[in-house]
Amino acid sequence: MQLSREALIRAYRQMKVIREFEERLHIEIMTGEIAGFTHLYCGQEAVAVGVCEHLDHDDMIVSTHRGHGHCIAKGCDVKGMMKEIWGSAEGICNGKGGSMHIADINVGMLGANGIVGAGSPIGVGAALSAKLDGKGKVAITFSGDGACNQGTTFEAMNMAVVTKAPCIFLYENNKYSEHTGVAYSVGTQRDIASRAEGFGMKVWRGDGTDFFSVYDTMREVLDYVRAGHGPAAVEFDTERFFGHFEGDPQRYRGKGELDNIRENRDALKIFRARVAEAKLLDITVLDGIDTEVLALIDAAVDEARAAPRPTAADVLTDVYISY
Amino acid sequence: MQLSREALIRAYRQMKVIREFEERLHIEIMTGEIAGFTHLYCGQEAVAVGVCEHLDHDDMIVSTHRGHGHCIAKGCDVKGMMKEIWGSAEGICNGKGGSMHIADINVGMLGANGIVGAGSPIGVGAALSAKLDGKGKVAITFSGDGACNQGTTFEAMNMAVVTKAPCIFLYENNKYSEHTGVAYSVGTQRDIASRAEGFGMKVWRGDGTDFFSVYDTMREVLDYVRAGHGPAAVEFDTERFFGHFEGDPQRYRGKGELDNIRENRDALKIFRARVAEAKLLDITVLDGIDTEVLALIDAAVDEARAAPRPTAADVLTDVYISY
Amino acid sequence: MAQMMYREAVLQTLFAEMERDERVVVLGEDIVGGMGTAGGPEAIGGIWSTSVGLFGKFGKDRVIDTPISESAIVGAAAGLALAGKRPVAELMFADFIGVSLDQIWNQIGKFRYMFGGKTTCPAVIRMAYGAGFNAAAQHSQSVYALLTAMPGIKVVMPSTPADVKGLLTQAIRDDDPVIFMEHKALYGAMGEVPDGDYTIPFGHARLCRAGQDVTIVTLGLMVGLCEAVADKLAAEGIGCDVIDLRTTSPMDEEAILDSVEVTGRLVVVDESPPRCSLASDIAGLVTTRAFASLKAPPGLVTAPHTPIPFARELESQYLPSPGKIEAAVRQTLAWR
Amino acid sequence: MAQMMYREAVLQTLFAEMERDERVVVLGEDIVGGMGTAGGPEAIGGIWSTSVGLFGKFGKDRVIDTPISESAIVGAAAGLALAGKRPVAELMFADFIGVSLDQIWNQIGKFRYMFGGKTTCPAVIRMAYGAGFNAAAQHSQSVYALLTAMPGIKVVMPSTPADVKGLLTQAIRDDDPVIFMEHKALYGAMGEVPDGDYTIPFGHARLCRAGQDVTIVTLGLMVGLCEAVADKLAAEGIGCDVIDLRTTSPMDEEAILDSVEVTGRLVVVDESPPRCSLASDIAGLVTTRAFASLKAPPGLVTAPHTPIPFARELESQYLPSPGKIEAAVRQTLAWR
Ligand SMILES: Cc1ncc(C[n+]2csc(CCOP(=O)(O)OP(=O)(O)O)c2C)c(N)n1
Ligand SMILES: Cc1ncc(C[n+]2csc(CCOP(=O)(O)OP(=O)(O)O)c2C)c(N)n1
Ligand SMILES: [Mg+2]
Ligand SMILES: [Mg+2]
Repeated sequence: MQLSREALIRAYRQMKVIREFEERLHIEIMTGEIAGFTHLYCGQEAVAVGVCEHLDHDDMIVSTHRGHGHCIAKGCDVKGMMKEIWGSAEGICNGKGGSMHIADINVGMLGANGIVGAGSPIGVGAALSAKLDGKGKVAITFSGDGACNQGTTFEAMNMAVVTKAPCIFLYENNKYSEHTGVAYSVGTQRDIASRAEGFGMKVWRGDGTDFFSVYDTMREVLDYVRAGHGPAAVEFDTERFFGHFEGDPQRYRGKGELDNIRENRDALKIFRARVAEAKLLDITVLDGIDTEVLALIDAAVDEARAAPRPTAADVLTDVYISY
Repeated sequence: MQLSREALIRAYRQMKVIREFEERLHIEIMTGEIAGFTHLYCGQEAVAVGVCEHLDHDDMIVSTHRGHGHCIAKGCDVKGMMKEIWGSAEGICNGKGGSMHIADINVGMLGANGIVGAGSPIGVGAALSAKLDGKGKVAITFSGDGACNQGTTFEAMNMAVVTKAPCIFLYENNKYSEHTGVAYSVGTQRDIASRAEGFGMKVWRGDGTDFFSVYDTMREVLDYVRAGHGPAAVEFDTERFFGHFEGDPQRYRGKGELDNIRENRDALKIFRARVAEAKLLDITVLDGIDTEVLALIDAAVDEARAAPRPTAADVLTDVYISY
Repeated sequence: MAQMMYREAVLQTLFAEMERDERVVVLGEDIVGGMGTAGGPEAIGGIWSTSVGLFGKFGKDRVIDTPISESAIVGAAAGLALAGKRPVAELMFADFIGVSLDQIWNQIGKFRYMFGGKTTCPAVIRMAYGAGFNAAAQHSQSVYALLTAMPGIKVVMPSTPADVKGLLTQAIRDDDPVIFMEHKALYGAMGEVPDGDYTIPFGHARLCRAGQDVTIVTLGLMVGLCEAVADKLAAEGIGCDVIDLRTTSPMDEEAILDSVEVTGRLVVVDESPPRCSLASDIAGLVTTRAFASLKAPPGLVTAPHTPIPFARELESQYLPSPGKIEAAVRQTLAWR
Repeated sequence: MAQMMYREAVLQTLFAEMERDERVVVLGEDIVGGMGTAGGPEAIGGIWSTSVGLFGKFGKDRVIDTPISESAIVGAAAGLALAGKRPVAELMFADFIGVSLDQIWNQIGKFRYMFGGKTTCPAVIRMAYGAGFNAAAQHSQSVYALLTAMPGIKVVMPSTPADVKGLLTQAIRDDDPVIFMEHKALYGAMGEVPDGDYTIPFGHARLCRAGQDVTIVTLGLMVGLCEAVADKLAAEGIGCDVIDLRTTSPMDEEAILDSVEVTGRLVVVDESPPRCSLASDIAGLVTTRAFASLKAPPGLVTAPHTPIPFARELESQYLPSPGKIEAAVRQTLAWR
């Protein structure tokens, strides 16, 4: 916990932006105004932020269908994202991608992805590029406890080990893939890291609801990978606050499960408690950030709602660079 | 080594048939008479036979591009196979499949396969069928040290664990995938079994040039899987006597490597030595089998050469059952 | 006759066939739903609600919930089929043929031929396809042209609940591998479904509207759009044959050719992009086999050669619409 | 001008582009060959000998030998390209798009569009395709129709060593994803290759033979067969335009349409099965866009709707042959 005051504020702010972005989307989606499939990242904020606070724009990440948190943490424009989800022509992907396809190569965010498991090999490629550049940069691929069963994920791990790619396989174990529990779908029971270890990588584990656990773990992982030891894997135990997609009635949850995780496994509450306990920040500073963030999200929604819509001609552009 | 005299003779005979089938093909292919890509199994005979001697026609196997040995060991008709490789209309697949696509469902041989790694999921399906039937039958998928890097193989292992399918993932580690060494391509270095273990399976290892090692190991593996414990994996250390495909100059081999394995890692020599040492059989019995087998292979080649060729009309049949 | 939704027809047919034939096994992601959770099995029953209740009735060895491993799902179906079972595998979205194509194309579709006609592989692969939900480029595709191009698999595309029942029953009983494509936007469509057991043979198109002036060939979700256009034009005295292909492989070539021989004019309405598409396939068929009858260039109404965009305005522009279909019909009629 | 083999043109172009641009990286199975063996790296240099010597010259970070993991190979190419490199990945056989399709189709081909035109993905995927070696159903396919159907990827099919150089150079420098298809049976073909640096733009067909009577559209290995037929017919006074498409996506529609406007007769020669094929695509194009010019039904010479058989007699029957091409031309000419 050697974080500066600024770093602490930044981290909290990023988590709060993700949280409010999503809480707001959850409400807006119910009105029917937003189209498509939206998967909310709420509950996992500590992971995205605890990871990305270590990175700069030359480090690359590859994300998933549940990508808003990764995008925000890596520095994608929040208003551009909101506009994208609204399908505006001013969205970060001009309204062509939507929630599942947000990307911004300039900040090292190589794309959310609708195909579960597709990101891992892409991360290996990005890592091979970093290796070739020789500047100690890394690529991090985020995967869920469901995605870790896709063949591409396994191939990518072996390929990274063989090519000594500076790739970090980051597993966010939120215990569910859609409506199925990890205890069923991952043969090694709840343990994804041990399987990654079976591929010959060094692995780490951490608490994915605690920013400090993630941040400290990632420092070690990154030191190791940046030093040229090849790939590594890390698994964070985390929680998904909402359904798999918006509209999911979540009948697979246990009684009181959601209340419990909202109460005891809330990354923001935990951050506040730890900061208060260790007297790192005056808690009113965080309250101030909360107000700011809410205003940002309000503005983002207002702007998204008012932003220009794409036109018919836009369908035909952006397939190729040269036609 | 509680094998009866008959069982010993049978095992030796099967290995010898595979050996001579292949040694003969190696010669015939050089004449240009045989079309297509042929991958010879020579050197690995102890594996196919040590496995299949435990099985009956209701146990199923799924094979690879290097499938002749598995086919013969599982009971495919040797003459039909030779005719197939010759491309005759009387071949086991009517000349449509060739070396890489030999199958005979009636004997539980679910197909050689030209796509590396494709067999593993098929084996899981066959195993699920066996599980549903509830008669203690199993499915065995053969894979190489190269195939174990294909995503399908990994998916299949996890799926088998999750569904408790009576599937055995059998890895024949002949140390090469085409022209690449296993030390390079498998991230866990020469060890495939440990990776299978990472998927949550019990694993075994054995010497794939020694019939008795394979046979004894497989007894344990099969007892375990037939008892309903779910899948298992086994890795055999073995040797490939010929090139990857016929025509391969094998420049990747070390000096004296081939002579050494022919001398010290020959399944037939090892079998003879062990049988003689333990006085299990009079060695002249084996000599007699050798003569018989050579005659069988001669006859198979003669018949294949003389067998009727397919005709143009045959191209269009056998796509569907009902058109 | 019962009124039911398209999705209910899927579920009831699976149920009936599983009862009738114990070799029928279903597998796929979340088709039970709730496995390994506090809520327990059957919390869901498939994200399309097409397998609700099967697990409770037929048990875990015949209703197999799988990890997210599409190659292994299709491959397991292949193995089950080779071993004598009648698997019905579900790909949650047709777009996931991308991660499982080898098992469909190089395995299931080729066993029979490669093995000299000595084996069958009666696997059914169900998949939800099509656009209309703003699910963007990776969850909206209509992959039937790609699959139709592949020898050895039959491709079935029901457009009504009644056809779902007849065609899915046939698919499960068929001894050949079948891709069964269900349009996402049709799952909620209601229709009359005949009682009792029936099958619809493959390769027999359905004439939805009859007319003398133009032949409209279409399938899946597009059928309804074409019917609407035909009805509108009928009021003006323009008669359209609307042919619902029902299956694209085998395809009812005779129905198309017979109609064009009468009308001399062809419009194909196809939800996929234009290149090497079903639309061009049919245009090619008609031009080579009914050239003398053809009075005007065929009108091909397809999606453009682009991925599927997200925003509502873009997706609706991307898809064939009644307006575009009508325009194509009028243009064909206006020729010369 | 130098005489060289098709495979040498591949190798020399890779070499030249790797020297010119340090962002060019090649990867694939056994492209170094001998990794992890006593013989050591470069024992092989790719099973098609198209990468011999690259490893020694450019080192392991730019010449990456991979495990048998095609999805990861193509995916790694995707990641390299997004990160600013110019990857050239090799699929040993085109048939292996089965195990890697998602990365080609749903990833590489869609990034630019899905991301609103704000990124490029300049990945080249080379693959050896085609029949002629009795390699049977899983190692002989001509998958260009499937890939042409997919928006977002360009599909290139060189038929001569000179075109290999010009088109592969263009592919590597192109900012869009490119599938580069090399016919196995052409690797040993000799031809003149111009010296120095040149590119051939995509979407520009090559007129190999000129004539007034029939338009023959073809590509890849089939070009030579069509030229031979055209030469034979020329001796009889029958003139054929033989158009080598060079690229199927983008396709030079104008070259085809212009020719058919003159000849009024079309034959397409295509090594793939017939359904949703390039042959039907072109027939559809011509019928919709040059209907008035067309004097006879197009002749489509394709493989049948079957997997590719093994035996010599079967494979040679399966493939288009000069005899079948000639017959198609004569039939088109005889019409009416
Ligand atoms: C290849 C593929 N298969 C299935 C799906 C459907 N799907 C989308 S998300 C998801 C669950 C993913 O679970 P996990 O990896 O744990 O991520 P989480 O949703 O928990 O973030 C599934 C099955 C998909 N999009 N892609
Ligand atoms: C999907 C796929 N990738 C690549 C190949 C080409 N290929 C055929 S065999 C082979 C090597 C396989 O090695 P291994 O699994 O060790 O089997 P072995 O040849 O040693 O029996 C390769 C790369 C293929 N047939 N299929
Ligand atoms: Mg999850
Ligand atoms: Mg091997």
